Amino acid sequence: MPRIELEYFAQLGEQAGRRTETRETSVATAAALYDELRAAYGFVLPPEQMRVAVNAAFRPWTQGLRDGDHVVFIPPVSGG
Amino acid sequence: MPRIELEYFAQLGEQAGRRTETRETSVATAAALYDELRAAYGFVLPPEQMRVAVNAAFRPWTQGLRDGDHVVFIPPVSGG
Amino acid sequence: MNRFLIADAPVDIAALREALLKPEAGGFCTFEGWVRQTNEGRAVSGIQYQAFAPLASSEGQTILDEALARFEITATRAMHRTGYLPVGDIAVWIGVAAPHRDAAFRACRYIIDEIKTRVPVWKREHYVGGCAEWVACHHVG
Amino acid sequence: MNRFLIADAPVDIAALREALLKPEAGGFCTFEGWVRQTNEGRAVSGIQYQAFAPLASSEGQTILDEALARFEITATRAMHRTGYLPVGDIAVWIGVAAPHRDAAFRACRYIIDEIKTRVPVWKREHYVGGCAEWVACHHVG
Repeated sequence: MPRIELEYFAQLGEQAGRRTETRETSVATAAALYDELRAAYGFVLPPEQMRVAVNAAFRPWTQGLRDGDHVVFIPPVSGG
Repeated sequence: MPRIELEYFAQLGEQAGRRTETRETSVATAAALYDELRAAYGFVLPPEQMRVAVNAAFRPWTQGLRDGDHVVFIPPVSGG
Repeated sequence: MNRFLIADAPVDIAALREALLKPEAGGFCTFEGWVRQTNEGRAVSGIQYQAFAPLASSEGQTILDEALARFEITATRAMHRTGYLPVGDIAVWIGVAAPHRDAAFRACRYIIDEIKTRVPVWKREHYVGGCAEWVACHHVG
Repeated sequence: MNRFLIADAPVDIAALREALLKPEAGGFCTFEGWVRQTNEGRAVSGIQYQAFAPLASSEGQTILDEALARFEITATRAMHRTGYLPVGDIAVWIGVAAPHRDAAFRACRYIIDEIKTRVPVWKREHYVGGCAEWVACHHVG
């Protein structure tokens, strides 16, 4: 199975109880991966309030995932 | 006759050929004083493009003048 | 050189400003975001900023490039801090130099507004008394 | 203490900024006017600023007071130079601290716009090649 590098920020890091993770998964898209993680960690935020980055670039939720991809789900930002 | 302390700025200083002047005059108002100075020095600017300050405060053109008053005619400003 | 800096320690603001001094610029506008002592009525002791640094830097750079394309400006730089900042510290700095002031103001405002909605930085407010929480106050499009 | 300074020598801008650091302020906007190397296509070597200092200072102070009354800001200061300034020097500096950025930007813009129309300061541009002339570019109401 493909191995995905995950990094969690802000409340996602608290809810997952970790900042990084290497996860083996058979899901095909970023959207499906987030669904899998919501089931695993109980993430509160719905995907329509978030964005997704693959290999440090914003991508659509339909983005396919490959072995070794680095994926970050982006909660609403609050910098500035 | 009342003696008025005059101070000239920007192009008025150039046209008058001096920066300050003590002038004896019998004119009753700031407006009349400016007319007198225009006749003396050929000031180009019409009063409607200017303001007048008496004793370092903006005043109306109808302001009366007293002995010892300090008068400045204010050309269009260009600071900032 | 990336003109949008993600910094985990205090930055020399004077050096950022120096880099924007161009003889063709007549107006210079800056915005600084400071850690405030209260937020929505609660006493704040400090704020922890977390950034997804590579994307924050590239998205910030994209925002600066957009400002250069949209407004008649000469140069712009920006900086966002990460880590724990006490009240009064500079969390964000933006500088814009332009031939005329209107473009400098408008571009500076554009950049901070876009940073607040698009750059992946999150703040966790620490309150006087000990508790802390992640803030989710900006809308993400 | 007058918060609008007419200065015949360079001013420590960092000290002006320090005076505005208030823990209740979260946004800080500055505007600086620099001597530009060209104006309307002519190469400028420097600008001489002349002020009617007592009125410039009091009118500047009035403008700052208006900004404090009109906008939700915490504190503001400003400085205008007099004398001969070479290209790149700071002619005017304005700083505004506010709880939120919108008021900081709007007040800063208000202050520079009012300075340019109301404060008795005049500039004489010196051009490369030797000639110089008084500029009468702002309308006076």
